[in-house]
Order: sequence, then C-alpha cells, then structure tokens
Amino acid sequence: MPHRMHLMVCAGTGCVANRSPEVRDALVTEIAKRGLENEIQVVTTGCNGFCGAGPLMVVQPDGIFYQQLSPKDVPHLVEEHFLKGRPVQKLMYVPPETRTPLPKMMDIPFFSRQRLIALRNRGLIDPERIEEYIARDGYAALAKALSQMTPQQILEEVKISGLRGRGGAGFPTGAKWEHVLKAEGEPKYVICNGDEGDPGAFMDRSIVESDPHSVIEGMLIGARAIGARWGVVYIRNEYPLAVQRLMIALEQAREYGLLGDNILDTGFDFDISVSRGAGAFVCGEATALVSAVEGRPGEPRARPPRLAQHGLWGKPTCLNNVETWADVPPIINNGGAWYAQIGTEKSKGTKVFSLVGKINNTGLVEVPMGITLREIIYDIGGGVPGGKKFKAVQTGGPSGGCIPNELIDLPIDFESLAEAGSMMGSGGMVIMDEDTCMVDVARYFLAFTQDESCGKCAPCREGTQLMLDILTRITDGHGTMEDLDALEEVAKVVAETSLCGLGTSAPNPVLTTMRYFRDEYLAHIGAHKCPAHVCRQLNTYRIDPAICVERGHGCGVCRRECPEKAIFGEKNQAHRVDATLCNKCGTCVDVCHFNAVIVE
Amino acid sequence: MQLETVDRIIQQHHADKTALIAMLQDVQSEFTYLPQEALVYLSRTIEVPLSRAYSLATFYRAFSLKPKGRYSIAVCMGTACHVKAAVKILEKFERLLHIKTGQTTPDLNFGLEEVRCLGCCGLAPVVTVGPDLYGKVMLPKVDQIVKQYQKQGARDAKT
Amino acid sequence: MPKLKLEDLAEVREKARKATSLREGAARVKMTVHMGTCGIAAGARKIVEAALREVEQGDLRDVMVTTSGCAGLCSREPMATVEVVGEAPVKYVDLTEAKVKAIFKEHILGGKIVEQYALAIGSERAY
Amino acid sequence: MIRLTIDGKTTEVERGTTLLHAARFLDIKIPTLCYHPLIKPFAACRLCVVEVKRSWGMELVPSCHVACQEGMEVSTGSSHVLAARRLVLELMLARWPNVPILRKYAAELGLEKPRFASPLRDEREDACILCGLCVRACDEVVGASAISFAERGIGRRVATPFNLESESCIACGACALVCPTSYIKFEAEDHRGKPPEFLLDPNTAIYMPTAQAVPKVPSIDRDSCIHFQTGGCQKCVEVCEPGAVNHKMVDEEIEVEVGQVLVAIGYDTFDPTPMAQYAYGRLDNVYTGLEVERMLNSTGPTGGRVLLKNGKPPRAVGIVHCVGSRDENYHRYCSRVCCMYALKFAHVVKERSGAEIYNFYIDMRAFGKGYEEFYSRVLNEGANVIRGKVAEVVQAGWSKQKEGALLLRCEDTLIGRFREIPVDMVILCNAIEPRRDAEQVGRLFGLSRSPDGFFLERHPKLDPVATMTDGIFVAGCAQGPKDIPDVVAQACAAAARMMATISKGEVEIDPVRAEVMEEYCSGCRVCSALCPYSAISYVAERKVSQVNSALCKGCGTCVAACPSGAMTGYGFTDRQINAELEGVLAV
Repeated sequence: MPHRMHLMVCAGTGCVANRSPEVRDALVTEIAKRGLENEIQVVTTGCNGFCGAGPLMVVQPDGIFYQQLSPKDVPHLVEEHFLKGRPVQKLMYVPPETRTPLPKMMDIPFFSRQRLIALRNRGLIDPERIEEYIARDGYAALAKALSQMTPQQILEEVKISGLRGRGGAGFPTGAKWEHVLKAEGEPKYVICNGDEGDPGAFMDRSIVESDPHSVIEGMLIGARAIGARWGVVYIRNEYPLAVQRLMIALEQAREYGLLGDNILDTGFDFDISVSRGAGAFVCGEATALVSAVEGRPGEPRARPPRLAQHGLWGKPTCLNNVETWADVPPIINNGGAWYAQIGTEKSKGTKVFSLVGKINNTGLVEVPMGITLREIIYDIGGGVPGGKKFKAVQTGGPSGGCIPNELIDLPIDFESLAEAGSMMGSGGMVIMDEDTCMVDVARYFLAFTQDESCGKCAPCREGTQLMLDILTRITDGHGTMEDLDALEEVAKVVAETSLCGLGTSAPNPVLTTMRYFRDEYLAHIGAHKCPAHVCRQLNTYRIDPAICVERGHGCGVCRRECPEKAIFGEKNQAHRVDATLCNKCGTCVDVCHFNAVIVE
Repeated sequence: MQLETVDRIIQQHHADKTALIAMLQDVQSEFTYLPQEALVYLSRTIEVPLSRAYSLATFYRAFSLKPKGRYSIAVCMGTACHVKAAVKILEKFERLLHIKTGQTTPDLNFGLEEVRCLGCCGLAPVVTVGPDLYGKVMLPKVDQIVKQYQKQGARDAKT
Repeated sequence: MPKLKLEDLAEVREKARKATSLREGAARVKMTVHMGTCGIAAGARKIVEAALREVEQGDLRDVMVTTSGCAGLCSREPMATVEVVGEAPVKYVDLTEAKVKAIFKEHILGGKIVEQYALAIGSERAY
Repeated sequence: MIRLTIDGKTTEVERGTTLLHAARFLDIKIPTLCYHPLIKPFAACRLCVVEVKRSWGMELVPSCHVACQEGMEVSTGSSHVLAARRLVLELMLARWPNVPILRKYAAELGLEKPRFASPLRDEREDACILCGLCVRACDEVVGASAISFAERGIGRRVATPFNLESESCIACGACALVCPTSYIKFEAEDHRGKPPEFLLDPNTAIYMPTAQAVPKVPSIDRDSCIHFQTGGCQKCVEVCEPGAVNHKMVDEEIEVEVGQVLVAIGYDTFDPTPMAQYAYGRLDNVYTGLEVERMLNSTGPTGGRVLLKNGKPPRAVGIVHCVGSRDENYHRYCSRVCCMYALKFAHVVKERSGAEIYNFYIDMRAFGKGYEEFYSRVLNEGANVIRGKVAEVVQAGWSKQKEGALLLRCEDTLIGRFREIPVDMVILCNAIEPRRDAEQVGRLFGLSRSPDGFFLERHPKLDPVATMTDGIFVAGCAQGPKDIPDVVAQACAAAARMMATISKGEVEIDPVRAEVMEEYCSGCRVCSALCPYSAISYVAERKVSQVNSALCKGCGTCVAACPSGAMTGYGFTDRQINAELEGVLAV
C-alpha cells in the first residue's frame, strides 16, 4: 500500500549540523503517535542545496517547502498540515523582497530558475536506498550502455554532448576518454576525484551525499567506454557523511550485481574502491591525487605523460570529477544531442555552483551554462543582504579570480571566465559586498595556497610565501609602490613557471584584484587606509557616545569582550576605546548590538 | 603502547602496502596521533620504508606526530567563513584556551586547529568539536562551547 | 539479494517507482481527499485508502492522491476533489468505497464526470 | 629522428631526447639544480625553463623534462626565459643568499643581490636548497629509501625518519655525492681514485683489480655494490654503452673436450715467515722479492719510488740471496733466478733511492748470455757484495735516531769475519717452490713429481717437455725453477710438440695395452686406482671398468691386480701365450 504523503527531510551535512536528525526523529515519533505511519513516509534525503535555510523539508506530492525547522515545530506541523491539510505558513520561505511566504518549492526563485542534471535526484530520493535511485531511472543508462551500445558508441555520445570536465580545467570529457581508450597498457583505471578542496565549494560533497549512485553509474559507463576493470573514488575524509553514504551505495550496488563480476549478466566486470584523503588540497591535482591513491605524499609530477597514458600504477587512467561522472548517465539516457542543446557554443550543459558569501540565498545551484552572473546573484541568489552594494564575485576558489561589478552581465562559461582572468574551477562562487576588502581577499587566498603548496617546485614554494609576505605588509599598512611592482612581477613568473595547476593558478586572485581593484591597493599603500575597513591594522575604532548611552545604555559587552581590556566605561555611561591599548582586533564591532562602534 | 591495535589495523587492511594512508588514518583516530613506535612497527610489518611513512605523516594535515587533545576544536577558515570573520572566532578560542592554533592544552583536553572548508558554507562561520558541528558561531557562543566541553571533560574524567 | 539481470532492472524500477511516484509532482489527475476533523470523523481515511488501493491496483502512475483540510461543507463529508489537468476540478461528496471505485473507473480513467456523485465543478484554491 | 630548432639552429635528435640534452648537444648552456643525468627528471627547480612556440603563443617549459617534438621551435635565451629564470633564482637567493651554486648561476644571469628577503632566510653556504637529488638518489637509484622529504610547502625539508639515524641507510654515500651544496656530507673516507693496494679492499664497488690486470676489465665488488644490497641502482648498466655490465654473472664451469693438455701451472713463492731469523712479518721494512717488485712498479702503490714505511727513502738496503733455496731445512735446489733479480734490485734501488746496497750471497750464479756482464756492471756501480749467509735480521738499537733501522748479522766468508751491517730495508730473495696444489694436479693428470715436488718430464735431456703420459706436456716453473727466457723457450717447444700431433691428424699407439673382459669384471675399481696413467675409467651404467687405449701404456699393473681376472693384456691372454708356447715347443 503506497503512502499518501512523503516527507523529504534533508540530511545533508549542512542540515545535519542544524539538527535535522532531531527533526526527523520528532516527525517519526509524532506520526506514530497519531497512527499515521501507514500513510506518511519520512524519507531522509541528501543535500537540497538551499543550505543556508536548514533544516529543510519538502512535503510531497504537494511540493510544500519548509525551512528552519526545529523539533518543537513538529507536533503543530503534523496536526495542521498532515492531518488537517493546512500548510503552516510560518515555516515557509519568505523572500526578502516581498515578505509573502512561498509555500511551494518550485515557486521559490532559488529552485525554479535551476535546471537539474547532475543534481537531478537531490531531495527526491533517500541516498541510502538504491531502489529509490533505480525508480528515478537509475542504472537505466548503464543497462542501455551495456546492452545496446558499443564502447565506441558511448564515447561518441559523450563527445556529441560536448561535456567538459567539471573539476576546473574544462578538458573535453569525450576526448579524455578517447585518449585512455587508445592508450596502450592494461589494466586501465577510472578515478573519481572527490577531493573537493576549494574553500567555498561543496557541490561534490552534496552530490555524493544526496545521490551517490549517480557517480557510481557514471563511473560504470565510463569504465565500459574505456575498457577499465577497476575504479577508485578519492574522497576527502573531512566529508564523513559523504564517505559513509558512498560506502553504503557501493555495498548496495554490489548486492544488486551492479558492481563486481558479470554486471547485469552482460559479462562486464567492474568494481570500485574508496580512497580517503588525508588532508592536502594539492591532491585535487590529478597527478598528485594518483600519487596519494598509491600511498605516497600527494606531490604532483610534471606532465606529459598524461594520466591517460601513465596514470594509476603507471597504467592508462581516466580521471574525472564527481560532478562530471554524475552528468554521464543522463547523457547516455537522453542522448548527447539533448545535453548539447543546453548551454553555450563551447560550454555545454549545466554547471553546479555553490553560492556563498554575502548573499541572501546561500546554497547550491545548477544552472545552464551561459547564464549571466546577474541572474545567478540577483534572481537565484536573491541579491546581497542588508542592502549592501555588490562589489565582486570570486569564482574558482584559490585558483580563480575576482570578477567585478562591471562584468556582472558576463555570460558564464569556461572561456568567458578565463578571459576575465578567473576560472570556472570547481564552481565556488563567493559573493563580496562593499564590506569586503579585495586586498584582504587576495591575501586570504594566497595564505591558502601558500599553506597548501606541496613545496616541490621552487617558484610555488618560495613565490607564494613571498607574495603572501608582500600582501601582509600591504594589509598591515607597510606596503610600498615597489612592493606592488614586485608583487606583480613575482605573480606572473610563478604563474608561468610553476609545476602544477596549484602554482600556476595561485597568483590569479592577486592578478585579478590588481587588475580590477588597483585603487584599493593604492589606498592601502598611499593613504594607509582600508576602504572596506577589513584590514584591521589600518582601522581606528571609537565608540559613538550618544548611541552607546541612548540605545545601549552602556551595556558593557564590548568592555567584557575586548581582549586587550582597552575599553573603559561604567554601566549606563558612554564607553571609550583607549587607542594606545587597542590591538585593532575589531571584536567590539562584532559584539556591539547597537552599532555604536565606529570604524574609521 | 598497544601494538596489538596496530596489528589489528594492519589485518583489517590485509597488510596491503598500498593502503598505507588508510592504515595511518586508522592509527591516528585510534591514538589521536601517530606514535613513533606504531609507525616503525607498521612500516616494518608491511615492508614499506619508514621514510615513506614518516613523509606521509608529516605531509598530510590529518596526521600528527604529537598527541592531540581529547576535544579537537576546528575552526573553519573557508572563504565563506573568512568573509564572516572566522579569524576572530579562532582568536577568541586562543584567548580562552591559552594556546595558539595547532597546539594542545597541557591537560590534553583541547586541541585547536584551523581547517579548510568543511563544505557547510551556508552555516558560516563553522566550528567543529570532534564530530559535533556548530554553525553560525558568534563570539559569545565560543564561551558556551568551551564551557560545555570543559564540563563534559570533567564528567568524563570522573567516570 | 540475487544479482540483477538486465530485465530484472526494469522490474525493480517499476516496483520502486510505485512507492516514490508521489514525489514527482507532475500528475495528470490529482485527487484531493478533504481531511479536516469532520472528514476524518465521516470516514475520509477509508476513502484515502480506497483511492490509494485503486492507484496501486491499476498501476496508475499519473494519478496523485493527496489530502487537504476541511473543504467547508462538513455535512457532505467525506468529500474529494478530482482535478484533471486542463479541466475544471470536480467535487464529489458523500463518498463511499464503492463510489471511489466508480469515480476512478469512469472519471479518472474514462474521462467522464460521474455526475450523480458530484457536488460542483470548480473549486477555490487551497492556499 | 626528430628535427627541431633550438635558438635558430636546426638539429636532429632521437625520439625521446629531452630539450636539455638536445641543447647541451648543441653546446647551449642551460642552468639546472634538480637535474642529474642518472636520476629521473624531477622538473622542480624550474631553472631550466625554455620557451617553446605553441599554437597559442610562447610557453615556458622545463627543458629537463619535456621531450623534443617534430618541428619544435625552442628559444633558450630569450629575454622572457632569462627574466623568468632570474626571478626564480632571486626567489631562491632570497632564502639561501650564500649557497655557491645559486650565486654562480645568479652571476651568470647578471643578478647581484636579491631584492627580497625570505622569512626563512638561511645564511649557511651549505644550506639545503630542496633540489631533492639526494632523496631521489636514495629512493630511485639506491633503493634504500633512507631519507625522504618531510613536511610540505615552505616547511619542506629533507630528513631521515624522526630525524634519527635511519635504519635502512646502507652508507653508500650516494646522497652526498649528488648534493650540489654539500648539505649532506659523507663522513667516511672517500677511496675513489686510490689504488686498491692501499685499502686491502676495492676502492669503489666497480674497480680495476690491478692497474695491469689481464684482461683489463673492471670487476664488481659484491660487498660494496649497491645493487647487491638493495637490488636497485644498476646505473653502471645504464651508462655502459656496449652493455658490458652484467650483475647476474657468476663463476661457471665449462667442460671442453681436448686431446692434449699443457700443464703450466706455475709456482708459488716461498713464504719466509718460518725463517724467524729474517724477521719477515715481524719487523717493518723487511720485504720479499715480489713485494719489492710491486713497489718498483710505476703503477704500484708508491708510483715506483722506493720508500720505507715511514715514507722516507732508505739510506741502506740489504738484499739476502737464497732465502729458502739451497737450504737443507727448506729447499735443497737452487731457485736459479734469485741472483739475477737480486742484482736487478741492487741496480734499480740504488738508481731510484741512492741507497747503499749490500748483497749477501752464497754463490753468485750469473750464467748465460749477458748476465755476467750485468753482474760486473752492478759491481761497478758500487753495490757491495758479501759472500756469506745472513745469520739474522734484528732491530738496530733503541735510540730515537735509530728507531726503525735494521741490523744484518752475517759472516763474511771471504775475509772470514763476522759482520753487522745497519740497513733501513731488507729484501729477501725467497725461493721458487712448487704450487701448493701441484700434488692434486699431478694426480689429476697422472704426472710424476721429482723429490723437490716439481713435475717430472719424460726425459731430462731428450724429452724435457713431454711427460710419461702421452698428450700431457709440461712447461715453465711447474717443471722446475727457471727464468723467463727459459720458460718461453720451453713453452714454445711444448706447443710445437702438440701442434705436430694435431697436424698429423692421427696418433699411433702401442699395441701393447690392457683390455677388460666385461663379462668377468665385477666393477670393483681396484684397477683404476692403481693405473699410473689414469687410463682406466669406470662406466657407471654397465658397472664395469674401461681402458682408454690411447692412454694405456701396457704396463700390466692392472692385469696383475685384477682380483677377478677380467683384466688382460691385449693380444697377451693366457690362451694366446699358451698357444704361442705350444707353437714354439712343437718345433
């Protein structure tokens, strides 16, 4: 007997962190209490993408979307909606502009403007039940590939689709597969790169958590096309939930005979093992990843030879990222031409972006290539919160660059982003508003790459350190014009001479910010001021006595929190900052509820 | 030092040389660090050069050659968290625990680290304590977190 | 679990799809059983069960059975609204399990409104 | 072959050649830090970057790693390349300002001082510049993996595990050898280039046994060769173009079937240690003739100079003849060559060191062509000859000045006085004696030996090269002490004898020989043990003895000894002899 209602409770990392398991347990208890367990099914799904608003739940079949649930909302919700059929408005999403709640998931622009291919099953299936994946045409592409297509035909279909690697560089997937197919050497391997290290990007985590079978199926099809027998999923150990779900999915696939010997009775053999990362960003680089899988330090090696010729254990290896593999089954199911009609001339299909930073709707979005930044930021992302001015968007993580407001109508594809000095990367999009200092952003990313550099090649090891030094000097207010020139010179040479992608792209954040926001650099150097008031050493803090007394009644939070005890004042009286003691940490600004602390 | 534990881990991985990193991960989570004795024993048993094990142990961030705190506090320094002033959260922890990032309190109760993106950017700034994750951490919440685990630590010590 | 063969895969899919088709959202026909306190008291739960049984037996993948609150006409409960895409919704009243069977046969599958059970054509929006 | 253009010069190289090699072939200099010809390219220092023309523009690539491609256009010295190299070098100099190799390359690129200072600035001249050669040499080449990189990024360093002495280190010193900055030092003495005589061991793992070794090929010392310790390395195989190095080679026994054998096993020299009065092995600077011969050799340990143990030339040298020869206690025979080589030493040592020479002889035997003349010449050169046997060699006194000096005590029979002669060095002209294994060899070939132990020729005058066994010849000191011209003459004679037999193509044998009647033979092998010519062998399959009729001389020993009467003389069976007797008696 089917259930009349399915409650799709999100159990992605973000929602779990927001206590979604408690909400789910409360729902199950409450439903059992009311004797509805035969009518209503509670399903835990993977990440929904709208992580900023968790815990989330979608009620099917109506498609009612609830957000920010807590266990104490549950009795009321069950009573009102599930029993009496009255959706509960106060738990719905309220767009900041209109202030009227939007009950249906598809009414929310965040969801309605998206086109889901890689994320096709998110929120719709329980990732720990293979049957639900199969119900959504899961493994149909595999069956088609195994029974009706030759490896060559699979390859052709992928080529026609125009799919390009979603990991960052955008190498055509079909061409990559063909290299491996033609390469000499046995056995061949397929690898799934799940070492998503870019700060601010989490689509791979989301895909593995919410739909692990899509990745497995993609790898199976790829393996069939190139003639591989073994596959490896390399996944960050920082994603425990993803690792766990992947393990479950692999086990279920094996039980169903979708992995192992003689898959679907077609004589095709393939199996996948999991290799957990041990914490090194550079392992996202293909050759370093292979090195890590082989049990060595994740150091990249010079190419050529490419992995297609000399990969895992020296054998031809096809390495694609999680999102790319997840894109494969729909392409085989619907045909390459179907996929190729989405997107732009050179960049086909859809791309998942993680929208974070100073934006209203934080989360994962999958959109067709060629969509403009403006559409993503304003229509889907809901714009910058707090009425602040949009300044720039950082794409591509530490390898990418900052794209300024002037280029907001830039249609997004691999080429246009590269032209703007940035890159697609794995799809991180960090939105920055007027309160973001671009020099600080550059310094932040450089600190990241400097810390993550493996240290093998001299330019990356020494160059990132030196650039970081210079940027730190500038943000501390000790920079000179010579520093600026040296920074640019070093950045260019590091980009040109480094051994791997980490080094060659490490200067991108510096170069793009220098290109688009040179005035901010000049302000730091010439006027010793940080226009966004982020670089603390350049700020001075004072407390507006009027606001402090009138609104805050001298509450004293700043005095208590000040680490240097540099704030003085009695209760109900105006507080003041002693500039000689102040270490400019800015804690007072953050803790003051009344915006009485003025940064200058 | 329980070399039997290391033995058990080796057997779980069928003494497969290529699973060295996975074994180190298990040793690390068993002991909260990689004891020298364990590394020497491991490399000898599965016949990989000790120098390889040592270089892995120092290359990867997940490994430590020194004991870590019972409660490992990790402050996310991803982009989203950075933009939302995670560094102040970190500094507050440093002040409260009287240690620097990367160190462990003398009573081995707390370790403080910064981590790269945990992939929960929607909840920035994010802090994890062991397996527990805290999102949208504001400065006053830092006090609460530390107090909570100090209490828990005292309770655990009694039992 | 026996290993799947090519033809088994389709079977598993069909079986699993029945259990999850509810989530697809897109249905040709939507039957809303009104389940306010009055409806439940009048036996709406039996109606829902009957409707779901019909769906299951007939393997109707394009029919969605859902529930809502009180339709306001408590005296005529149990009630249900049947909406065929592109057509005006029809409200049926005083339902029994036998009537549900007939409605499925004639209206939902046959496309002909069962006028003797119908209250009215057209409906207010639920929210 | 691949054609490409480097700096405007077109060249042809083999497929797989790196740009660096191609450029070096054209005498174009490219600086490298992490490159070593015997280690796989690492492409990490990025100093060897060159510019390659691509469809999208000029690209910088590391020349040590990128292989030449058809039609490639490469520029190794454009301003773009030089600027990149200079900056990379500047970055490194900012951290290691005093490392000589960095300074040298910097000077070549016109870089005076780095503009930057790294926070990890290391002023040492022998700082580690992280080129990784040592790590790779230890891992890839040696296969010991005793050192590795530790940490990462800017904190990267070369280390042994836990910074302790590495257990897997085999102390081969390869890491120190490849280190461009001497950050790694090898504390043991480097023996390369020193003669093996000094070391009592090979100087390197692959070495020439002696400077005049025959055949003159190096051999591998298994104890020092890295390959035999770790299974790795084999770099000698890589660099040996003719492919002559083979680590798998072992001693092997080869069986050759021959018709004749020349036994020329040479001799041993008499070990004078038992003659305690001469103090050989007990006092310094007492040598045997062969040892002095080695010292006089220009490729020897002293380069041909005559030196004492303390490195100074001797002031006086005593040469003692007849050590072990003409001596009732050791060998009664005269070794024949000692007098002449003693005179040669007298001549050469005097010439090279100017030392006073004393020869102690019993009888001066300078017979033959030119020898007596040489004796006169040595006398004219001022060598002292004293007729008399040396009684003993002792340490001369205990005073500081005389430390190390020796005293020779003897009776000068010509003047009838006892003399003590102070010298710095004593040369013992020790006897020639049969080889230690002469007895076994003799038994193997059925050769007789004279009472002194040398092989016995068939006839001392009429057949001095043949032996009692047909087809076995002797020559050289195996037959008796003799000098080189005599050895050569005898060897030639033996060779000629053998050639004569070969050229004839067939061998006449005596009809008188033994024969086995197999039906009676019990296989007891009494005969084969007794046969003086080794003519009887045992056929294991049939369990009978068999006579080699070419070797058998028909002596009849076996016939007499055979317990079962199976052995008979061919043509001389009892029946035949009886028949013969009957025939004679019938007349």
